[in-house]
Amino acid sequence: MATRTEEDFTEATRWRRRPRPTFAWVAQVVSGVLLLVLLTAHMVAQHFVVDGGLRTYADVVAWIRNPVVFAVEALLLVCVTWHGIAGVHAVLLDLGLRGRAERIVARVLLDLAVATILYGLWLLYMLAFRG
Amino acid sequence: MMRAGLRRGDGRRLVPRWLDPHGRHLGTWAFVANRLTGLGLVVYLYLHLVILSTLLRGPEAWDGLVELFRRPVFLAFDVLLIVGLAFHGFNGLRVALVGSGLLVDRRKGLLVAAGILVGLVTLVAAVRIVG
Amino acid sequence: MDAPHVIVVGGGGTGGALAHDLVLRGLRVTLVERGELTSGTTGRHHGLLHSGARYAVNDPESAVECIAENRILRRIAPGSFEENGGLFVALTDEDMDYRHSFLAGCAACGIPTQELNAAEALAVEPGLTPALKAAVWVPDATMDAMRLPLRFFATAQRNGAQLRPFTEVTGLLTAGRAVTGVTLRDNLTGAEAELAADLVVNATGPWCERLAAMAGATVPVQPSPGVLLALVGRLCNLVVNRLHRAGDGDIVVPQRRLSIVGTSAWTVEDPDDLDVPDEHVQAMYREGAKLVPAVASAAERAAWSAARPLIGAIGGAGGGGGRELSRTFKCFDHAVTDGVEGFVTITGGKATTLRAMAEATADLVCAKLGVDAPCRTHEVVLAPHTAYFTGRAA
Amino acid sequence: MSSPRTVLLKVFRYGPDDAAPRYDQFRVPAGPRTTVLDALLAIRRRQDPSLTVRHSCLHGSCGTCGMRVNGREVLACVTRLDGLGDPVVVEPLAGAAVAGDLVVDMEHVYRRLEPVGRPLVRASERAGKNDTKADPGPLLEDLERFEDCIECGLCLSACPVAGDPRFLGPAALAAAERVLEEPRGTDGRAVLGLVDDAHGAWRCHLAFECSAVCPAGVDPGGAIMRLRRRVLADRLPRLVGRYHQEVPS
Repeated sequence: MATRTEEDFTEATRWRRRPRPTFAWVAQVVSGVLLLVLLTAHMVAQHFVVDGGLRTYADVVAWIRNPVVFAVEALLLVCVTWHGIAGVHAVLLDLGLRGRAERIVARVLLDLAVATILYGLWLLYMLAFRG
Repeated sequence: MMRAGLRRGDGRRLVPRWLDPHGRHLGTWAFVANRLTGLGLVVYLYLHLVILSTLLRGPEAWDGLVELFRRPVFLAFDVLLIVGLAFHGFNGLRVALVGSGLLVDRRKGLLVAAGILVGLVTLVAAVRIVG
Repeated sequence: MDAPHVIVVGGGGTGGALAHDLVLRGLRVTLVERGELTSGTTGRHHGLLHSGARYAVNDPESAVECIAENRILRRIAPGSFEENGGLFVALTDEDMDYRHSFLAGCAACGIPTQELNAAEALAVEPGLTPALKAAVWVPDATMDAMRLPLRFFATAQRNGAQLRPFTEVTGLLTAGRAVTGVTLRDNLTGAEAELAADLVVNATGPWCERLAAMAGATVPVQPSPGVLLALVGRLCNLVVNRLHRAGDGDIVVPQRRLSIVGTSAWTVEDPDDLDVPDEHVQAMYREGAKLVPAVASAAERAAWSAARPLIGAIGGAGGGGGRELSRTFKCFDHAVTDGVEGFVTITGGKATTLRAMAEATADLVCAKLGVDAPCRTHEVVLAPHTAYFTGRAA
Repeated sequence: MSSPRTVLLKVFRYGPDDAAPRYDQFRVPAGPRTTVLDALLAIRRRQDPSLTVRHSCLHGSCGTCGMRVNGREVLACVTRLDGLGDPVVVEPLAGAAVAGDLVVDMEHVYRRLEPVGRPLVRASERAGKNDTKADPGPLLEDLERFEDCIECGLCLSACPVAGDPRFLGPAALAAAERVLEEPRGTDGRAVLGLVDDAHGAWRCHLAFECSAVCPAGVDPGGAIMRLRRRVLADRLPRLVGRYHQEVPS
């Protein structure tokens, strides 16, 4: 193995224990491409076809009850949250986040992403079944 | 070719590392724009969730809010959101392709294509929103 | 008893090889260079690892030195050369006549050659002019003018030599008629300092007269600049020489995606402020295009001049264009020539013979300092040039 | 010969004993062929000998005189003053330890390049014609030449990410791609392990500033993209559970 001499590289190789770095890029690309599709669907379905662009309360609830729409919105929520939070992490890396602070922030971001997804799904559920 | 024990200093002026605007090329501006739009969209994600939460407070609150958002200032904001979304999307697609080693020699063309698509989408959306 | 301390003045190829040689022989070495290492004549040459063929007829002494060093350098610095070889190309009948004495000269100096007819030459080097009459293949090679000497510096540094670039010698410390050290100025901070030594070696190339004068000594060296022209595009893969008695613009050397056309010759007194005469640049284009037609239309990357330290009696026989002076190197023990102890000058020679120049100088230095240690630089494989930077940090 | 036009140079100064960097101004003669390096050496000889500059080959082939001129990473020896306007701002490379004025310590370039272990010499493309593999003809088995990269550090200074010492950087990543394209005896698997890293090939954000400033025609940005494709092709099968796949050496 080409050994590294500088301390900075050894810190970099600690990434080894995390999911292989290729996964991070693949996840970003897959979520990104999915978003292109899902967001287009969302924008057209939620705003474009509606005159005035915004639905009233009753229309929203009726629309969310449709299982296909529910699924699309849920998947959109997951993809946008993962893609967005991963992006924020990349930006923080470039601002010099390193060492222990970086691992803590990565942990916090992961929790934030999970919380966002759960809240979104709960909101969808409440609208669809308790609206 | 230097002696050990150098004075650690950075030849930069007082500008954060990746923001020095002097002598930069198109690619760097696409990168900066991609990053700014990305951060903007993450902020909007949480703003959007907050707004959608008013749906839980029943029809009056939500329909009142919808009326508010029909005001021109919010419509203008929507157009801005579309521009950011379109740019991040199409530029992101370019980055996904080229960044995975595909169409690497046509990256300049892809950037131009992304720019055109962003223009088109913004035009269509603006007409739809303002119209 | 502590090992003797030698100061080597001059961070060119010769200085680097000398520091490497002396440290291997157990001496303590400090090398000082007023600018960046190889920023003098060494870094500016076209990068030819000479086979000696060019000098086989009129300077056999240089030729034999070159072919011997050509083989040694390939052994001690593996991976640092483009080993495609060189072609001596005959364009005119006069060239064809010269071919016979050229081949005889090469054979006499032990330089392997291979005769090619026009078709064979064009097959291996399509960049050549189709109008060539014949060609002779010789074991030329190309090196990186900075990175090869840097391997000597890297190895010397790893073995304990103190290398101090950006440190300029402002004067010599003397005790009576003996040199006992140097006064230095750190060009980064401006700080002045003194450094004692058992012996000071003057390896400053075309500037050696100026340093020798500080000790009241003289060196018969004639700085002889030559213009070199770098063109955009790798116009040939092999080194292309004109098969004739030495003249202007008679070599084209490939360097990555550039091609270097050289060289010309005139003489100056001050090797610092060299200008680049435009007529010499035009001569490079004209003569180079005869060998490799693409030269005529290639874009210019840069044109510069480098001062060669030619040895010759000052105002002596070779007062002409500086090309007649011998290209071999010479070591001057100023105790003998000027009655100045502790001061030696090494100058003349070529980029290819940096190791041999160092060996001769180290032998003299060790003899003067009573150090009995044989030279091993022809066997020791050199560290990679990258070690110069990272070796220091480890 | 030329009108004795002069140009004002604003030069970055920062010696080891200086408390803080400053800019000195020098007026220099500027002929049609005068390069930034010519001007700096003229200042050193005639106006301020303490100005320290690095150079060696004077024709853009060694990589020692890299610096920023008007904010743009260039080799000073092949950058002409003509057309750079007035004043011309000259600064050292960014993201590196400044040894003195315009001279930076190049250790940060070589620290990244060395683990890759790229050989200095590669197979040569056809001279001149289309760049197919050189046909050595009767004489030589293989025509060779030096790798294009002259280790000048311009790409590391231009890259928006390479200020971070963890990032392997464009030069080393491009060298890694060259090793994998033409191993010549180096261990491909080791290099793949080195670059498949959050601070290796995956840290690049495709600004392609490195390819814009590279004076040696390496196109490091393009090389990084090809490298990422190679890593994907090697890693993806294992991401989905396929067994270890040998790297074609």
